[in-house]
Amino acid sequence: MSERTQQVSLQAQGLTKAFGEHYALIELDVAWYQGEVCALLGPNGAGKSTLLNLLSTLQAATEGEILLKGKKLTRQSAAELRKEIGFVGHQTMIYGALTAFENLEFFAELYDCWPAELSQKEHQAWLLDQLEQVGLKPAAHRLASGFSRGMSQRLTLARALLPKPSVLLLDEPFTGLDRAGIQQVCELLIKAKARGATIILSSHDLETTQAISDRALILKAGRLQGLHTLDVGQDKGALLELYQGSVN
Amino acid sequence: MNHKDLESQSNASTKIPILWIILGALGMFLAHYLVFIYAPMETTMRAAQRIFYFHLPSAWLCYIGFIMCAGWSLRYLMTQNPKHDALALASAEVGLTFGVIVLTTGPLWARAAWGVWWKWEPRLTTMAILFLIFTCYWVIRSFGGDNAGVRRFGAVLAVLGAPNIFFVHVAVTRWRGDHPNNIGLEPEMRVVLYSCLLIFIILFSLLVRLRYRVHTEERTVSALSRRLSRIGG
Amino acid sequence: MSAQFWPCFKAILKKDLKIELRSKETLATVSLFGVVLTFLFAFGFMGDPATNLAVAPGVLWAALLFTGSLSVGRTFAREQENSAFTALALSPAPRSAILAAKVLVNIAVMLGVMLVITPLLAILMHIDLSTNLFALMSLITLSTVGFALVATPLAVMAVGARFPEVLLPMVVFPLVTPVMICGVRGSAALLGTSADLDYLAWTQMILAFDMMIGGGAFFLFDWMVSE
Amino acid sequence: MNRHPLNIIKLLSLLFIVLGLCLGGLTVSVAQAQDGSESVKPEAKLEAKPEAKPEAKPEAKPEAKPAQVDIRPNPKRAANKNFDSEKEERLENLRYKHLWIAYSLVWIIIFVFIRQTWQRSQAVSSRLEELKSRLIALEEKDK
Repeated sequence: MSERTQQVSLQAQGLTKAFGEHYALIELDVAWYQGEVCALLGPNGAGKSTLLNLLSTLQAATEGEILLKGKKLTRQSAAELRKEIGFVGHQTMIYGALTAFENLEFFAELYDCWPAELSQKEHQAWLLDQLEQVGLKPAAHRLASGFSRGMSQRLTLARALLPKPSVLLLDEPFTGLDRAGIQQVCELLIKAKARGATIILSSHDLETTQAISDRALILKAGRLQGLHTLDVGQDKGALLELYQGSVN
Repeated sequence: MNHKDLESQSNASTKIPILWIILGALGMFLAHYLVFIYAPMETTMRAAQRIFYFHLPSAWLCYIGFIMCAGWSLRYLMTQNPKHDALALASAEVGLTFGVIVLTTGPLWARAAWGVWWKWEPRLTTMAILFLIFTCYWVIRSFGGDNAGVRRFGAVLAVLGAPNIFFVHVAVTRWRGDHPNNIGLEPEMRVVLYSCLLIFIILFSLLVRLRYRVHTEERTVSALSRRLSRIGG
Repeated sequence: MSAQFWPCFKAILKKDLKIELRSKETLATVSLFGVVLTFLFAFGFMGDPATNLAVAPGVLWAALLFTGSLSVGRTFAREQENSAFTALALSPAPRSAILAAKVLVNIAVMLGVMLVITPLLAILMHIDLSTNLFALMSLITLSTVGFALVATPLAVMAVGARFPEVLLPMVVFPLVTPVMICGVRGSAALLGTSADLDYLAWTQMILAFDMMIGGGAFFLFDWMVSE
Repeated sequence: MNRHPLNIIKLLSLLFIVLGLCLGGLTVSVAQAQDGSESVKPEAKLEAKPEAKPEAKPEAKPEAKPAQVDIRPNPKRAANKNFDSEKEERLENLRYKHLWIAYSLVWIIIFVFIRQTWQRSQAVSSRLEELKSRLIALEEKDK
C-alpha cells in the first residue's frame, strides 16, 4: 500500500477476548487505514471470526480497546458508531418471510440512510438500484426464504453496504457464490474502497483475496503471526506462500 | 490483569472474618438460652410459639437478602463490575437459605397453630412467590454457566422480581386479607425476638461474606488459569 | 448522530406486522394451541353453572399465560432464523425502540389469540359475557400488556441462552403473579362470583403493575443487551 | 433533546415507575375505603411509598391467629382445660414435636449451607495455590 499517509480509521489496541479459560484472541495491536482492503487469514479457530465480532461490537472485548475514527468503542459510544460499521457474518441475517426488496427497505428505514437528495417516491427506485448492483433485481420481489446461499449472500452484502459504512467487516463473503458472483462482489468492494471505506475480510479463497487485498493479516491461535503488504504485481501464489510460511 | 492485581484482589477477599465468627458462635449460645429458657411460655400456643423466634428473623433476613441481591444486581447492570455480581449472587444464596428456613418452620408452626400445613395467607403467599423467583435466579446462575449473558439475565430477573413482590403482596392481601394483625408481645418475648434478630443478622452477614469470598476466589481461579493457559501457549 | 426512536420503532413494527400478516404463522399456531387448551380446561372443570362461573376466570387467565409465553417465544424464534436479531442488535436503532416494537407486536398477537379464546370459553362454559364486555376487555388488554412487558425483555435476553424454551416460562410465570391474581379476581368480580372488591380496583392495580414493570423494563433495557 | 432519545426514555421510565407505585398505593387506599375496617390495609397503603422494601414490613406481626384473645398467662384458662386433659396432652406433645423438628431443621439447613460453602472454598483455595505455584514456576523459567 503506497499511500500510507492516509488516515487511520480503525485501530485495535491490546485486543483480547477470552471464552471461559480459552483465549480466542490475544493482545492484538493493529491499525487499519482508510481505503484499504485487509485480508484476515489463518487456520480454523485462529480467531478471525472473533476479531470481526469484536470489531462489529457484537461481542465485548475481555481486555483492550477498539478505536473507530479516533473514538473509543464502548457500550455508550457503540450506539452512535454502529452506523459506521457494516457487517456480513456467517449467518445471512435476513428475514426469510420478507422479499429481498422488503429486507432492504427495512434496514434502510432502520439505519435511516436514504440519500438526502431523493424524495420519498424515489426511494423505491433507489432500493431497486441497490439490488441491481448485487445482481438481485430480477428476484427483488421474491421471498428471501427461497433464495439460494449465493443469493442470500448477495442480499446480505447489499444490506451491509446500504448505509455506506466507513468500515466493512466481512466474514467469508464468498461462500456459496459462483465465479460471476465473486466477480460482482469484488467490484462492489473495490467501489466501496474507492469511497474510502476500510474493508476487512476473512476468507479461505486465497486467489480472490489476493486480487483485491492491500494487506494480509495472518492469525494463528489468537495471536498475530504476520502483517504483510501485498503488491499488485505479485504472482498468484505469493499469498499462499506467505500464509504457509507464517502458519507452519 | 497482572500478577499483583490478582494477588491484591484475592487477598482482599481471603481474610476470614474471625471476629464475626466468634460473635456468631457466642450469639448462637445466647440464642439457645434466650429461646428455650429465658422466653416465657406462651399460653395458647405453648411450646410451638418458640418456633417463631427463629421464623421471624429468618423471614426478615430472607427479604433483606433478596433486596440486597436486587440492589447489587442493579449496580452490576450499571457498572458491569463482577464484584457487584458476586455480591448479588452471594446475598441471593444466603437469602434463599433463610427462605428455606422460613418455608420449613412456617408450615410446622402453621400445623401446630391452625391445624393445616399451608394457608393462602398474604404473607405466606408473597414469601412463596418471592422464593420461587429467586430460586429461578439461583437455578439460572448455577446451571446457565458462567458468562456475561447469564449474569445479566439473572441480574434483570432479580431487579424486576424484587419490586414485583410489592404487587404480589398488595394483590394477595386484598384477595385474602382476612388476617388479624394485632398482637401484643410481652416485654420478655420482645427481648428474645430482637436478640435473635441481631444474632441472625450477624449470622447473615457472616454467611454473605463467606459466600462472596468463595465467588471472588472462584473468579480469581478462572482468571489465573486463563492466564496460565495463555502463557503456556 | 444517534438514530431516532420513532423511525426505528415504526420500521421494526412494520416489519414484524408484515411478516405476521403474511405468514399468519404465530397467530395461527398459538390460537390453535389456545383453543386446544380451552377445550381441555373445559373438559377438566366443567360442572354446574355456578362452578363454571367460578372457574372461568382462572381458566381464561391460565390460557392467557400459556399462550402468551408461547407467542413471545415464537416472535423471537423468528428473529433467530438466520440470526436476524444480530443484524438488529448491530443496527444503530435505540434499544428501547427495539423493545417497544417487540412488546407491541406481542401484545397484538396475544390480543388476537384472546379474541379467539374468550368467546370460545364463554360458549363452552355457558357464560354470558355480553353485559360487562367492555370491562372484561379492558381487564384482558391490561393483563396482556403486563405479560408482554415482563416477558419480552426477558425473551430478548434469552435469545442466546442455552435453554430458552424452559427458561422463559420458568422465569416469567412467577413474575406475572400479580397480573394473574388481579385478572382472575377482577373478572370474578365482573361475573359476580366474588364479593371482595369491584373490578375497577383490580383493573387499576394491573394498570399500576403495567406502568411500574414497563418503566423498569425500559429503564433497564439499555444495560440488558449490551453485547 | 432529540439528540439523546435514550435519556428521555429513561426519564419517562422513571416517571412511569413512580406513577405505577402511586397508583398501586392509591388502589389499595380505594380498596380500603371500600371494605372499611380491615387492619391490613392501612399498612399496605404505607408501603406504597418506599420502593421495593414494603415486603419486609408486614412480617412484623407474625403471631396471627393463635393470639386471639389474650396472650398473657391466664390461670383461669388453664383451669378450663382440665375437662379434656388427654386431648390437651396430645396437642402439647405435638407442639413440642414441631418445635424440635423446626429447631433441628433450622440448624441443619444453616449447617449444610456453611459446610457446602466451606467445601467449595477449600476446593477453590487449593486450586488457587496450585495455580499460583505453577505461575511462579513459569515466571521463573522465563527469567
